[in-house]
Amino acid sequence: MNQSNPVQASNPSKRTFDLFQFLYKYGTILTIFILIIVFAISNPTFIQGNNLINILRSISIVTIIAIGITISLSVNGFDLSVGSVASLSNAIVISMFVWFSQNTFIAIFSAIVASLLVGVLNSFIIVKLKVPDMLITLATMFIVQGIALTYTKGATVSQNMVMPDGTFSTGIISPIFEKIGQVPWIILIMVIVVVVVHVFLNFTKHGRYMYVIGGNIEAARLSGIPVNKYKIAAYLLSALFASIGGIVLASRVMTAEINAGSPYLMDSVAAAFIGFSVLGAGKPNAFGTFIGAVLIGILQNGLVMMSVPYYAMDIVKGTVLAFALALTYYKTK
Amino acid sequence: MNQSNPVQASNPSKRTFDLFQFLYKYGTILTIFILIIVFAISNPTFIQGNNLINILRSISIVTIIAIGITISLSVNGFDLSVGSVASLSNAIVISMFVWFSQNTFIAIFSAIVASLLVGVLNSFIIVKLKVPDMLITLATMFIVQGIALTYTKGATVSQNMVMPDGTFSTGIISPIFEKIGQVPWIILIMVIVVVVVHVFLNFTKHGRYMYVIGGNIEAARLSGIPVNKYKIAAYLLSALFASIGGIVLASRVMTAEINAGSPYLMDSVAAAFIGFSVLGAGKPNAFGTFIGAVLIGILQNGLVMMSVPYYAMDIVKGTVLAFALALTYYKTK
Amino acid sequence: GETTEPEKRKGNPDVSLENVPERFAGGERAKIKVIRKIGGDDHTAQFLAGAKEEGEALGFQVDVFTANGDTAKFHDAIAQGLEEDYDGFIISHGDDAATVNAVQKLVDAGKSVVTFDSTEKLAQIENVTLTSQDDEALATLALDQLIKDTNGEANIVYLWVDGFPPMVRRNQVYQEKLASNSGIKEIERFGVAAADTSVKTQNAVAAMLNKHPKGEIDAIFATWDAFAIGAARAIKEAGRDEIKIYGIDVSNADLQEMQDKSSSWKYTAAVDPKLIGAVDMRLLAKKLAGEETPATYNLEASLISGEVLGKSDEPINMVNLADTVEGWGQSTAFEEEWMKRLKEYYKK
Amino acid sequence: MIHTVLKMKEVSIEFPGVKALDSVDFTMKSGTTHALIGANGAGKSTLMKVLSGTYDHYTGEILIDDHKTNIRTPKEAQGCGIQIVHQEVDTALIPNLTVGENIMLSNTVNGMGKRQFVRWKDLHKKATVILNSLNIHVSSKKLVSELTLAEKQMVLIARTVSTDCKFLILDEPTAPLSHSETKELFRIVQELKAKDVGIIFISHRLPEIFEICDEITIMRNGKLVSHEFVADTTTGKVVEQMLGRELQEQFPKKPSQIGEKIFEVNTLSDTDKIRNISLSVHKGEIVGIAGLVGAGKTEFCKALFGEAKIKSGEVKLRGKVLTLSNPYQAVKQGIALVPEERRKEGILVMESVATNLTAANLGAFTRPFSFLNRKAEKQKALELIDSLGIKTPSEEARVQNLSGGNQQKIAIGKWLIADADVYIFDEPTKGVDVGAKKDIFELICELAQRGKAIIYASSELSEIMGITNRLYVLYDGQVAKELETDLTNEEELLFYSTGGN
Ligand SMILES: Nc1ncnc2c1ncn2[C@@H]1O[C@H](COP(=O)(O)OP(=O)(O)OP(=O)(O)O)[C@@H](O)[C@H]1O
Ligand SMILES: Nc1ncnc2c1ncn2[C@@H]1O[C@H](COP(=O)(O)OP(=O)(O)OP(=O)(O)O)[C@@H](O)[C@H]1O
Ligand SMILES: [Mg+2]
Ligand SMILES: [Mg+2]
Repeated sequence: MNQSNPVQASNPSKRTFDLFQFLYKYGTILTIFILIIVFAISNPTFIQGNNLINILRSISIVTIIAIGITISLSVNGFDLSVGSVASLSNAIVISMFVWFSQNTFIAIFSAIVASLLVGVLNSFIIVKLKVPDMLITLATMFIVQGIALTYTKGATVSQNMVMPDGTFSTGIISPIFEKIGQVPWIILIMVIVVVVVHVFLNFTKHGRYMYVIGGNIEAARLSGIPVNKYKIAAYLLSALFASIGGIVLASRVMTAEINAGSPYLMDSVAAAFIGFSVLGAGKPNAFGTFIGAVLIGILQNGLVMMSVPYYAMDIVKGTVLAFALALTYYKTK
Repeated sequence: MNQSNPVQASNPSKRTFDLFQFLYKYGTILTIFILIIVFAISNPTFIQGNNLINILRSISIVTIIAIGITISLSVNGFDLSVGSVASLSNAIVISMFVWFSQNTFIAIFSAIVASLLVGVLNSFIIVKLKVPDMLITLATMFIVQGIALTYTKGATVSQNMVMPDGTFSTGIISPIFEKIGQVPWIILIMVIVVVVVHVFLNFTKHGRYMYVIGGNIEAARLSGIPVNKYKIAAYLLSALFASIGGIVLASRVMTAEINAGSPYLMDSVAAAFIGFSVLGAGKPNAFGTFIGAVLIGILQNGLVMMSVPYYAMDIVKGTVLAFALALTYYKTK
Repeated sequence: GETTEPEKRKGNPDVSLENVPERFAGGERAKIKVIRKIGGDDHTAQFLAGAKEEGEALGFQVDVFTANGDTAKFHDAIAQGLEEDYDGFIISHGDDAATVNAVQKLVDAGKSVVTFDSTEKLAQIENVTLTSQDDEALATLALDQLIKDTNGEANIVYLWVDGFPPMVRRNQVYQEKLASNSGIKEIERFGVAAADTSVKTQNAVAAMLNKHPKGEIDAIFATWDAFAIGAARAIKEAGRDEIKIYGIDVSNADLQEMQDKSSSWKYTAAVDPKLIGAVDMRLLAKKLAGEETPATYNLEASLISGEVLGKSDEPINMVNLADTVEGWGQSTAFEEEWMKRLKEYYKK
Repeated sequence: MIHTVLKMKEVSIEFPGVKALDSVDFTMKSGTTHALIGANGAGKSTLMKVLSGTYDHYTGEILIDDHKTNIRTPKEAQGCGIQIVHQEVDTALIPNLTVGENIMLSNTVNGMGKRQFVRWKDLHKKATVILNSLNIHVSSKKLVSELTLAEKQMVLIARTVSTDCKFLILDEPTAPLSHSETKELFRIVQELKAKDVGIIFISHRLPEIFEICDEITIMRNGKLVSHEFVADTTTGKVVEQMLGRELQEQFPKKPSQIGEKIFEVNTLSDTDKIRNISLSVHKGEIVGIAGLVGAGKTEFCKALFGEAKIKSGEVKLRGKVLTLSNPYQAVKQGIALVPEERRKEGILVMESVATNLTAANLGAFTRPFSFLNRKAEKQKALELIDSLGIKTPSEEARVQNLSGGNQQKIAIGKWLIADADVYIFDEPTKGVDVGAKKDIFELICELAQRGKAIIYASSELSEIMGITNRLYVLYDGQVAKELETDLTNEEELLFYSTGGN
């Protein structure tokens, strides 16, 4: 609710300089550096190139999906359906190969088209029926999850699987497609997504319109910005990136597991929100989201290295998240 | 984001009378009636007393937790940690019986105290450090989940379980406690919670203050309302009801499974949000939340009864949710 | 509730129903509900498919439901099923104490019940058959192979998650083996149960491989196929094929992975989940027919070797695995003569 | 020069329960300044919102040079060269973007053509040029959320200046502006006028209107009352037409029953702006806080109310030192504040009139166990609506839909119930019409007569002179001078408030 404009409450006081202002801007990045140092001291392999690549690889899907959320946040919307869309996209792309023996282009194309349809549905209901976005994307989250499950009949799709009629599927996943989920491509895709969306949001007029709409929709409407078109675009983009996330996931695991995309929702939301304050942006932004994902990824990796029992990992993860947030938001008063 | 005051956008125009106004107010209730009729026609056992009791029993935990969310929404907050708190409360109450052979009173008391501590932590960070509630409760959600897991060492707690030292636990769960989760008590508890919170929010000074704070926190502060106290109270109450939800769950299943409370988050959020518009309240309200839970419960039960394949259930559930929302929010323009 | 007249369906009139138990001899069908607590994994899908297929072959109407891990929803479904006109229930993964009460109510109402991987306390209730896949055998098969391959000297990574009865049982075997083979040392452990378990495991194992350079890890024991496949992918990504994986459970995707000659997933011990569903359904049919059934039944485990799989020229999946692994998916346990006849009768 | 003629004919509009405009005609030429005045709720803002395309459900027509135009959306209005600076500035600004982006917004929206990329350097340079030409000293890279109200207002004016428009509507632009800022604005208005822009100017400050406007249109109760040349009318006549009656003396008789000293502030400093302020207020006395915009009046008022962090000094009521760490404590100890930014701080826009009126002292309307006594609440609300003359369809109406002046009455009304000892008013007449202003002054004097201590902060020197017994001039966060109102004049006040010594 009131996270939409965290900077609004800020009442920077000129005189007390700005430890706090500083922390607000650099808190997250500082936390990352502290974590890196702590982990590196406890285990030097942490900062080896290989491991850094591991970390980047592990956050790439989260980042791509979180970028979609960032775009929906930029128009002050919120898309809860991204996890399900990623699942759906994952299921479709794999099934296109396995069930229908299609080529890479068609497989990816179908997955993206299906995801965009979800985006169309979301934006139609939000824009035309004026249902609050968080509510309707909660509903479409269920719907899309159900569609993905029904499509795969609740089973994992993999090469050479047994079909309902007892025959075996014969399609194979193209080796080119397999590359997408491998280093360096998976990292490259993430970097391109982050850079493109960063440029889009900050340097094109469309990006600015989105921020304007997010900042004050009435004012945007009154300045003649086609508000609805941009809202629709935002939800389409959000679905698109969720879809790309699902495709990359598919390529990484080469199967379509049930609800494989849904766990990405929470981490992505966290990354996008942590990104708000990075470098004092005070609004959802692509670079910040990336930094947020890096923070989460480093934590995850470092904790495994330190052999923290998995059940305690949530405590540490949550605490560092809380710490970064407190550092970011704590104001003199 | 913009779900906080869905009614705000309404610009009811007198002349087109008010099919839409009517639907806004009664859409959810109408949907419920339609569903009941459809399910009853397809299977008469649906409206048998026993099945209605089943439905009420099945929604009781969701309702109790959703009531806590409703309270946090009333001050324009949002508590994502309720699911984890319910898990923690569940784990503590069962472990008190099983590991420490305590009596019912102590077991319940400990669970509630632990949950309230989470509430204190949440409200401290929100009120003092000014971290946006959705973000910090996301963090505490992880932390509390981790604490609950660590407390049970990631294992299920049940009577006669094997302890880490290889012996068997000897404590038993009191038969009185078992009653809580059984009809009629479980339904009674839900009804009492709904009625008490409804009266509290609508007919007492404190409830009014909470709504006022939710509407405009600055103006509320400058009217001399102790805003922070009420915010703290709201998060404590939210944790309290999550805790009660966890205790009722514990009594129903008589074990403490890992993350048992987390599936309740989504349903509870949905119930609370659906409740916004019930009878045209336009704000979070206890009765509406109950109606929201009833809608979800009826759907769930009816779909199982109609033998809808479990993987298609989400589609129907989501669609009806979307339909109720559209009915509720669709405005003449 | 009262039972309504079971719907009759015309079968093949050429097949006589002689010797078929009275319950089914008149062409009456039965209505069965399969309720499973856990969900979202391939084991669930296969199990449910097995039960449904077998039941429908016998002319039954089979409804399936999974609560996706939500215990209260699981109980809601049982309570609801009681109100409807089902004749029998297969209850899977009812591992909480409250399941005993719930099943007791079903039995009191005259329903037949077979359970799978549920709490052992159900044995108190008469006429309920408890089935399970033999977790001890599964763990023993995989671990013995690991010990044999490494001559009892190995540093291993243990992938395991607490909180689920089968996992608890597998862990018991593991602890015993660890105690009796001092050469086997656990150097890392990890495990989470989530919808993306395999990816989380993949990321975690990747981090471990970095922490422990070549030579420090000899093998991985994965108590669940979702762990094993994640580990296998991580090893492939890091090119550390000196490490061997020993797993439990199998799915079609797993077979794909294991068949790959470069895969480090060497062995997995498993029971065909589809077969479990089918056997449970047969047990239930026997109960409905009023025949004698055992109080417990353990489904036999097999050890699947990646090397053997790799030798096959055609791709192997859950069905044709039977050609490679003897006895896979072929159990005729409880498949009575009259069932075959009934299947014949209802064959389309 | 050939001027463009704008005509609105028989414009009517209705909202639930209110006929806001009733067949209103409005005519003006470009290159002139046209005042639109009327009491609070007369329909001025609504008429201008129709003209600028905010509403599409009006009846009547709009003609430009006798061509019928169809203005139903802001875009269409802008297409006709009509720009508006709204009364509530926050509704038009994007808080999370910079000043430069806000100023150049219409440019970015309409002026980029096929170009896709924003040229940041260019944008800030252009914005800076506009800011400089208006003498506004704000960095174009600052976030709008960090600006003061006056600065926000100037940014909005700068935005309209950045576009080429034929008609510029300024809805109470001077309300938050200081003297010098107002002068700047007038200079800009004159410049625009010279460029053949028609300016519609809404204000409750009659002297301003007589200073810069050529023509005047007066509205009352959603109807047109008169349209004439400013030169042909007088203040008195205008007021009479506005209110439908003659306005007697604007300021009521000042309270004279001044009692003992009850409220004292000693060398108060806060962490930000306020330094070493000492003052005292007696029972039944109205003490003015004068000072230019930005002198620290608002901060001082908030510090007394526990909203700002106090660094040193003490505040005493009846000799007892108060602890003021938050407004709740302040209220408990008998202090009430009517804040300056009423929409944000003074009223609960989403709540009903009754809820607003009782918000500060809801405890008085409860039964045991804090249960609300709705009947008593309603009765008291009706009483207040009546005695304050609040124009509202019912006590259940949302405050959001009331006009500015009525909102302000509600913000004051809630403290009447609370029964405090010290009342602090921060610019209570901002955006309030002369009739309502008089009601508010009467209210304040009545409070004083009941023995309350009153602090009245305002940058309107005439008001300070008219209503206070004694006053303090604030300059840069400090008290520059203490004066007896009867022994001083506006010139002296202005002298001290601009830093004279
Ligand atoms: N959106 C709306 N819904 C309902 N009533 C409205 C709405 N907008 C305006 N009104 C009503 O229309 C009338 C005219 O309001 P308007 O804002 O035009 O007054 P105004 O002349 O600008 O007053 P002020 O000087 O106080 O700003 C008021 O009674 C107001 O309550
Ligand atoms: N939100 C804000 N952000 C930055 N600076 C502010 C803000 N609010 C006030 N200030 C600064 O604090 C100083 C004191 O402002 P204050 O509002 O107390 O003055 P004032 O005398 O009440 O003027 P006004 O007539 O505008 O109310 C001013 O210099 C102003 O620029
Ligand atoms: Mg107005
Ligand atoms: Mg001020």
